[in-house]
Formats: sequence, structure tokens, C-alpha cells
Amino acid sequence: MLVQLKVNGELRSADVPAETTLLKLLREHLGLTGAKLGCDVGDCGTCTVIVDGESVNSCLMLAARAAGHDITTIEGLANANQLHPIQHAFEELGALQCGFCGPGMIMSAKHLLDKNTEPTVAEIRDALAGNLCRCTGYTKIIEAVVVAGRAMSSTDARP
Amino acid sequence: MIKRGRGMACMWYPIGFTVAANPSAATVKVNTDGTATVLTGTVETGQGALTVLGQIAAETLGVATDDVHVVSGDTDTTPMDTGAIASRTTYVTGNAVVLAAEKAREILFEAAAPLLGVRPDQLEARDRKIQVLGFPAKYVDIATAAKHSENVLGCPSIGSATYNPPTVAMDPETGQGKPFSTYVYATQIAEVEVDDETGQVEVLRIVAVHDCGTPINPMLVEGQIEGGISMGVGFALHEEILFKDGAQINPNLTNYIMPTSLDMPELEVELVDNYDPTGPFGAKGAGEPTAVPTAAAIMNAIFDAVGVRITSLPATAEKVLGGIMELQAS
Amino acid sequence: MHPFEYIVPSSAPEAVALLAEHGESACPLAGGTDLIVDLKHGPGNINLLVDVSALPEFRGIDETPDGLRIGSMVTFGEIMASPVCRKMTPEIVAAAHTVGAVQTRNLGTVGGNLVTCVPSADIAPSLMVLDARVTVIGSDGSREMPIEEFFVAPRKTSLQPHELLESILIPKNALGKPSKFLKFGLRNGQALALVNAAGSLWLDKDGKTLVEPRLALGAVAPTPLRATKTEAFLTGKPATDKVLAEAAEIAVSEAKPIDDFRASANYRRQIIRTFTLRVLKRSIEIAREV
Amino acid sequence: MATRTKDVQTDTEELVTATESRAPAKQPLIVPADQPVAFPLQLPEFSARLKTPAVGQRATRPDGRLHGLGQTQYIDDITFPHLIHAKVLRSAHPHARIISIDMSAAEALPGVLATLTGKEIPVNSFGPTLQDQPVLAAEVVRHRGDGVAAVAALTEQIATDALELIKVEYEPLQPVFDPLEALEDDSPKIHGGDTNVYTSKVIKKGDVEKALAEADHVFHRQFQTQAVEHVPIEPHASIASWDANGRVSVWSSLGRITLGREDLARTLDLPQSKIRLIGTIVGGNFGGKNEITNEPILAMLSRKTGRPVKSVFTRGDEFISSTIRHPFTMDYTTGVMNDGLIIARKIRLVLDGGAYCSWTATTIGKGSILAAGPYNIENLLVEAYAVYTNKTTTGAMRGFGAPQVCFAYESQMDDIAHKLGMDPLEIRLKNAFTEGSASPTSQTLQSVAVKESLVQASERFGWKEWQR
Repeated sequence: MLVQLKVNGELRSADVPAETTLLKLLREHLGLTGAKLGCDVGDCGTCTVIVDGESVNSCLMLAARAAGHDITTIEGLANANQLHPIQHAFEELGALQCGFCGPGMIMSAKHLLDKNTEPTVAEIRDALAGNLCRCTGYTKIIEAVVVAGRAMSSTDARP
Repeated sequence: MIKRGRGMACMWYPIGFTVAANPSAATVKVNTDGTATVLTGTVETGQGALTVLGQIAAETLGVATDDVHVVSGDTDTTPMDTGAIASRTTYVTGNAVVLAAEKAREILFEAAAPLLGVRPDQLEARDRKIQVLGFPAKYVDIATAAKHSENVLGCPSIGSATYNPPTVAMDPETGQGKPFSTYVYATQIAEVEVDDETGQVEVLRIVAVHDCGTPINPMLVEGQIEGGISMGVGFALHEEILFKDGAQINPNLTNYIMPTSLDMPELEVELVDNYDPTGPFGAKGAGEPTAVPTAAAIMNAIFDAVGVRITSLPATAEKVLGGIMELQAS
Repeated sequence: MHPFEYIVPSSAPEAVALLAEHGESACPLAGGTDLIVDLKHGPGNINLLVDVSALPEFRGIDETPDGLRIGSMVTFGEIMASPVCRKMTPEIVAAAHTVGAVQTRNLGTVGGNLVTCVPSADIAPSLMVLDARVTVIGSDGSREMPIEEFFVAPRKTSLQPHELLESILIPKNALGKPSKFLKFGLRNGQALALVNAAGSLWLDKDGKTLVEPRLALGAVAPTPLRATKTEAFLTGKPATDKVLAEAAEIAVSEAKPIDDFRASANYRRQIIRTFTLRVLKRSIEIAREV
Repeated sequence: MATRTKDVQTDTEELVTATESRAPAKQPLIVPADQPVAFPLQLPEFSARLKTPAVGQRATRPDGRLHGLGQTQYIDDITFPHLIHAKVLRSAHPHARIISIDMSAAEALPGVLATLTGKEIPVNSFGPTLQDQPVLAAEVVRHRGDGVAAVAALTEQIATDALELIKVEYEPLQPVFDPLEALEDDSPKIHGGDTNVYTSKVIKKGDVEKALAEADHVFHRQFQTQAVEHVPIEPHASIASWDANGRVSVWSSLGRITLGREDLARTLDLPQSKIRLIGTIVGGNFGGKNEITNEPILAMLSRKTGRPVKSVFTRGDEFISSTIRHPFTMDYTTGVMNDGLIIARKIRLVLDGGAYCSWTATTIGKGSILAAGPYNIENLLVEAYAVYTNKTTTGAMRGFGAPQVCFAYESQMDDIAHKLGMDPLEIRLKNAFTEGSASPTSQTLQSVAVKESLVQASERFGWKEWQR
């Protein structure tokens, strides 16, 4: 079936079988390999993308359902001028080690910070609980989300 | 009722493999603009090998981390390496990188010495320059020396070396010998809360103080420690592959319970000031030992909180409550 | 996944008709957090997915003259964000918060959780203690029932093959009722329930007599369990430690927990005892605060 | 956590302050649809990377930016024209003889391009110490994770479907799951011979029996640890492509490519020059990705089909057919004087090795050497045995036996302190190694920092002031 959707602001379409997940569509048909396959059942969160402003496990969502919706993937965060503040903070604070959880983790962080740039540590932990990381103990990730939130709020405050 | 307790555990851990093959080789090439390329057969598995090896090469050559590019992980181009295993990369591959970079630097010194009118052994590499020891104003840029060596003297500034830690085989009867070149040490202290009506253990915080010799990159060492502790927390409280008739019954991340962000305590990480003369710039290693004392510290904290000595891991809530009820009964 | 077709019907009656037409080879798709996983590992006997998740009849959180109506396709994330739910049914919000993680809560729906009908369905107990009723629609029109009648057996509801869960109603008189939900899982994040417990009650004007006490337990019986014997015992009794302790024992006797790799039945019974006490005590505290 | 965040002065904070003062126009965070770019054109330079001397700097990672942008290429992100997919059928039994394998129905499935069984692999064994593990089991399966046959097909789904069409006839053999039972004389011998013990280690120093007899107190306890999985978030993945010159290129999530190439050369019976092994950024290893798994299988399937072949472990494969941590059964007997001085320690370790040796030699070595803890103990006896069982193969995992023995020696340390009424910190300081201490193998230790770490951690924690 033909699936048309908006990915990172671009209108994209692909002819895929109905059983294709959004993750498979992104990775195998649209060449967007940022979202990863880690467990394929919604446990690890490394496939996290944002659909119409809400984070979802793209391994659990059919591509067909995403048709007509607005998808943001990790590839859509940086712009021509700069890294997204979350990417900037994650890199600077060494929040990613092997990096495999990174794209999903950053999308979950974005989902949180887009709604609240000054979350408490407890809120950050809650927001990231769907993204498993085996390398970092989540410590530097949480620090990076705090720092990114500060950067985002001051960005938002600009005239 | 919620009961609070604290527990400590210390440990020691060796760097690299026992007597078995443990070598690493490295090649360091200085480019004609003074930057450098390192070839290593190890693999970046998230531990930060590319960064640390780059910093070690940069230090030896007197340049900045950003001046060094590290090429890894291709048997067609990179030299032998025992691999990203056994907390050996910083120490073993790092020593190989130092030796290789020193050879490349030696070529630069040979080229620079006549330009500066001194002997090569009167030179040092610092701040992207080859300068005369004690006379930093007298120098040539590394780029100049590299170009001169390569283009005029016909000698590319490339060094290659292998390092294999010196060990003494263990006696098969008594185990006596020198199985490892060096060891690291650490202490972790855990503070927990135990719900004495459910047996649930909440780890509130862990203080971790580790020795890794010189931290080549303190941020990466902290990352190793924090990640190791998370594995230790899982090992202590939740993680267990269960078998029935030889078949795993929980081979998925729904039922194999590893820590999420909500399950990790607050971590306070410090490094011991230490220096190992046998390591690259005094460094030893950091990967594995970070996961070693966590479970023991948590078990001692549970004992301190409710008097239950856990003798088999993991300390599930059911096991802890069982211990509490046994104590109450006796 | 094995091949199937995917249809988005434009109305609930159309969805019902499609399901009736295709019988067992068709399956309604809600949030998909369980179904897609099942399809990935299943035998390939589903040929048609009818996506009901966006049907307007199944959406929305609305205050009606009868109470609070929650559309079956409302996601857990929407429950948590709903000012009405946060104000009137905070323990349903609390229960929604314990489901999976943010991403699964943004996909998963209240109706999907109930229809999947696993004993550990997190949202069930907090609905049951507020006397929730469910409306289902099918080829023969719609019917309504108390939520506990909806659960028949593990993974089996009272839905006919052509029927769909339309909405859940929290009756007006249960809104604002003092209540508490607690989940016991093996870890804090993304936990599956080992035991779920929810309680609700009013206190009489005397400040101690229990009125309309409710207790529901999850993951301790073949379906989410309304502890009716415990409720009957508590009704009209004073809220004393002794009464509550006795109630906890009755709750334990009502539950039928199993031994499995997650925990023993005996341990589950201890948690039921503790959690029954805790949800009742907390409900009483809340009742005294108001 | 929160306090530490405040302590870290970051370039980000400088950036924020700087941008505030300059107040540039607000930048859109998402690239407009008409300006797709793959990466930012103005890249931040983090100052620590630019400083000399390089050692000691909190330098950011060169791979970190690509991780954050989602641009790091892990194996599963790599694709090739005509790439096909392989799946491996796992054993239906924990212990059985394979009577026959019938691949005909699988081969007949449309979309299946090639199949493979163990008999077709040139040298069907591997392992870092003992080469006791088959690439695909050909005669006997020894645990449920053993592969018995493989299929390459146009899609993963077809390959998965084809596995169900493979008919394997087994003759079940008596299994043994408990390592202590496996030690018994009458237990089934998993690899033949007269014992399931495949590696052992002894460390002996002083006279442990005499010292135990002289000790004021003797403590004994048995400790046990469980099997755990590495859980790299990236499952094992590899691609093999056999070219027209007879040279095979393998992309793999392996952490040790030099020795991996040796394993490939051996199993495929090829000179090393004919093999190129490429290790990309690995999405988590922790010891679990230090052995070849499907690489020789993919190479053979690529040779058969002339196409690049990929396989990615499912999460289930990751658990059952990669290695796991050794469960230990540990008996600790420790002799202590009234003042808390430990004079003797006798330790027996039994390692549940699972079906194959893998990295057990290293695990038993480190486990034994470290077993007594970082303490000066004059009289010591450590005896360790690794024993085969019909369960998942145990191998390298972060700490190689050290987390297991540390759990035992440090738990017992607190038992001793409790009994003697000593502070846990004091008893450790009393017995801990110092510079120049002799290790259990009589190695003179240098750059020792046990006491330093104990004191520093206690101060940071507030051990002395701590109140319940």
C-alpha cells in the first residue's frame, strides 16, 4: 500500500506491504537508519520517534497508521546552522557511549523538553524509562537533559 | 516500614589477560601539517577507545586530541590487537600507541635536530612544536619537521610498535606467578532503603571511588564507572536468566529485568589520585572493575538495614522478605 | 510479520460490519502495543486489521450527566494529560502512569488494555473500584455492563467477535471518591504488575464508618478481581486497624495467585495482604482529608 | 546528581550566555522542508579537544557527534545491492544426538536461496581456548542455543518461515543442568571423556588448614550467583560478502577483529589474506561480542549464493545463543583473630560453564586469583572447577568472575566485622593490601590504592557521621 507521510518536514511516500512497521519504513524504505531495532517489541526504546508531537515506539506502529502524520526522527533535529541543544549537550557531557540507545534517548528527551524545559531529575528519569541504556547508568544522560533544557529555555526566551 | 542501611565493598582487578596472548600493536603516522593518524586493531565498543588512544598519541606527539584521527577495526589496514576485552585497551593498546608515537616522534626529532642545531636527544614535542629542552623559544613546528623528514630526508614519520605486558607463568600446582602486569582498586558504598513488608530494596545512592592510575579522560572514566554500577545494580537486585529443562524462560527484555532510568540511584563518582609507572602516562584501566563491587556493597547495605544476609544473587524482594520473616520467626 | 491487510473504517458501525464479515481472520487494532507484538510472533492467521484507534465514537474524555466518559481509544498518555481525569479520578491517572513507559503510553489505549484482558491489566483495578461501566457496540446495537462482567477469563472478554468496546463510564457518584492504586512490579520503570491493588471508600459522617468500600486486585487471579467478600466484610464497619487487618486476610483468601518465575504464590499473597492494607489506609486518610 | 550538574561548567553554558548577550535571531529547530541537510554546517568545537597537554582533558568523543545525529553506521545500518538475509535454526533439545537434518522443504520455499548445515563447514569448531564449540552443531546439540542449520532468503520473514520447514530428527540424550550434579561420577558426560570438568585452577600459599585450626574464629558460608546476560542494546549483527576473487569481507559487531579473523581463517580453511574483517562501532559489548557467532555461516551462504548475506540476532537469539555470565557456587571458610586480622582463607569455586568453554579459562583464572579479595592473607587455598552443563554457554562478561567472588568475599567481610563488633571500614583497613603487598600468587603489587579508595569513599559518603 502507498504510504504518504511527512518526515522531518519533508513529504515522503513509499509503497510497502501493510505489515510494515514505521521503523522498517524509515530504515529500509526511506534510508533513515537513525532509529534502531533493539528488541522489536517495545521494550528498549531505541526505535523511538515522534509522531504529531508524541513519542512512540516505531517498532510497534504500523507504517500505514503513520500515513498522513508528521514524523520527527533523530535525523530531523539538527538544522543547517547548529546541533539541536540536546545533541549538543549529549556530545559535550559524554552522555553517549556505544550510542545505540542515543537516537531513541534523544527523541524521548526532546518529547519531554518540548513540553517542559525545566524538568526535575525525577521527571527526567520518568521520561526516559522507556529507553534502555546499558553503557551509561543514565547518569550523564540525565545531566545532559538538564543542561539541554536550560539551553532550550534560553533559546526560547530569545526575541 | 522503611528501613535504611549502608554497606561498603572494596575490590581489586587486573588489567589485561593472564599469561595467554595479550599483545597489541599500533601505528602512528604524523601528517605533513603536524596532525597525526593512529592505526589500531581494537574496536570502539562505546568505551571510548578511539578518544583515549587519540589522547595518548596526542600527548606523546605534543599535539591536541583534535589533531589526531584514530582509524580502527579493519584487518586490511590496522595492526594486530587482542581486542576490546579485559579492560586492556588503555593500558596495553595505549602502551603500544605510546611506543609507536615515540618512534614517529624520534623521526621528527632526527629531522628537526639539524634545523635547530642540536642533538635529537635535546628535543621535546610540546604544544604542536618540536622545541629544545629548556629553550622553548627555539623550535620548529611539528608540521615543518614532518614535511622536512618526509620530503627532504625521504623518511615518513611513521612509527609502529607492539606491547605485550610482562608476566610470569603461574605454577600449575600452586598458582604462584605474576599473571598480570598491574591491578586497579576501588571502593563503593551503597545506601539503601528496604521495605520490611514487601522486601523491596531501593538503592538511594552509591559513592564510587576508583583507581585507574592516571585518568586519560576523566569524563570517560566516570562514564565507565556509572555504567558499570548500573550493571552491578542489575546483578544485585533483578537480573537473572531463568531456566526450565535447559531452556531459558525469560529471554526478552520484558521479563529479564535490567535497570531503567527509574531504577538507578544517585551516583557520586570520584577517582583516586594514582600513577602506575608501567602504564601510558601512568594510566591503568577502567572498564570492567566498575561493575565489580556494586552488588557486594548493596548486599552489605541490605544486611545493615534489616539484618538479612543474602547468600544468593539476585536479592529479589521475595528473597529479602523471606529473610526478614525468618528473622522475625526466630 | 506475516502479510495482512489494513483498513481504517470511517465509523464504528463500519468497523463492526467489517469484523462481522471477516470473522476470526480479522482483528481490531487499537494502540497495537500488544497486538503488533503478537502478530510478529504469531502463526499468521490474521488476514485483516481493522484500525479503530481514531474512530471518533471511541475517542474523547467527556463529562456527561451520568459521569465521566472515557472513550476506549483514549491513550494512557491522554489520561495522564487530562485535567478532568487528574482532578476527578487521580488514581486512574496514577494507574495509567504505571503502564509501560512514555512511548507505550502514547500508543496504548485504555480499551486495548481492557480487551487484552490479561490478569495484570494495570488500568482495570482503579476503574473497578469506581464502579466503572463499559459500553460495547456490535451488529445488534450497544449494551452496557459493569466492568467486572466484561472480564471472563485470561485473554477472554464478554465481547462477541463482532463487538467492540466503545467507552468506559465512571458514574457521577464515584467521581472524587477517596481512592488509592498501588502497583507492585519487579522494578520501577516499565514494570509488569506482580500485584495490583486499588481501594476506594467513603467515610460516614461519624468519620469512621466505612461506606461503599471497594477493593480490586490485579494479577492475582485469572482476571482482574473485585474482592467482593472483603467489601462485604468492610461495609458498615469502623475503620480500625483490626478491621483492616481482618479485611486483608479476606482479600488474601479471595485471590488465587499463581506460582511462576516472577514470584511464588505465597509471596504474592504477602503482597496482597500488605497492599490491601495500604490502599485502604490511604483511602481512609484521603477521606479524612476531605 | 543535581549538585554535580551544577559543578560541571560546560561550553554549552558559555554558549548560552554568549548567545543571550548577542541575542541573535531565533533559529528554527527543524530544517525547513525545502532545505534538507544531513548535518549542521556550523559545528561546535568543544574546547577540551583543542587543548594541550591532551592527557587528562575531558575531551569529547569523535564518535559522539555521529551518535547524537543518528549517523553512526552500526552493522544493521549497512546495506548492499542484492543483500539477502540469513536465519539460524536453534536446537529443540538441551542435549541430543542429531540423527538427520532434512532441508528439502526449506530449500523448496520460494525466496530461499541457500541453506547450510554443520557438515558443510570446512572446520566446524571454534573457541578462544578449547575449540569445543561447533559453528553449527552437526552431531550433538549440547544446549538450546546451538544452531543446527541456516537459511539464506530474500527477506528475513521468508528465512524465518523456512526454518519451520527444516526437519531435524533427534535422539534425546540425558541432560545435566546443575553444575554440582555435573561434577558427580555418574552424570552424563557432555563432551565425552570421564569428567565434565574442563578447566580447573589452584592457588596455594602458606598452610591453610593449620592456620584455620589456630584462628580465634572460623567463618563459613556458601554463596551463589546467577546467570546474567550482557544486554548490549545492539544485538549481534554481521554481513559477509564473498567476492569473485575468492576473498571474503565480513562486517561484524565483534570486539576483537584480529583474533576473529584467525577464527574465520580456521573455520573457513582460508588464508588470513583472503579475509577482511571490519569492526564498526559496536553498540555495546561488555564481553559478549568477543566471539564469532554467525560470521562463518554467512560467509558460507555468501559463497553459495554470490550475494552479500546479513544476519541480525533477535533479542531472543541474543539471550540464548550468545554467551552469558558464569554462575558461581562459592564456599568460603575464613580464619580470623580476635583483633580482626584474617589469617587464613579456604575457597572452593564451582563455575557453571554451560555447554562450551568459550572464555572460561580467563574467568576461572581471574576468579581464582581475585577470590581472596584485596587483603593480605598469609594462608590461602583456592580450588576452582569449571564444569559443563546443558545450558547456555558462559563466556566473557565485564569482570570475568570478579563480581561473583567480590560478592562472596565482601559479604563475608561484613559477617566477620558484625560478629567481632568491628566497623566494616576498620576491618578492611586492617587487612587491605598496601604498596608492596604480596598478592595470592606472590606478585609484589605496585600502585596499590585499596586503603586510599576506602578512606576517600568513606569521606565522600560521610561514613562516620551517617545516621540511619
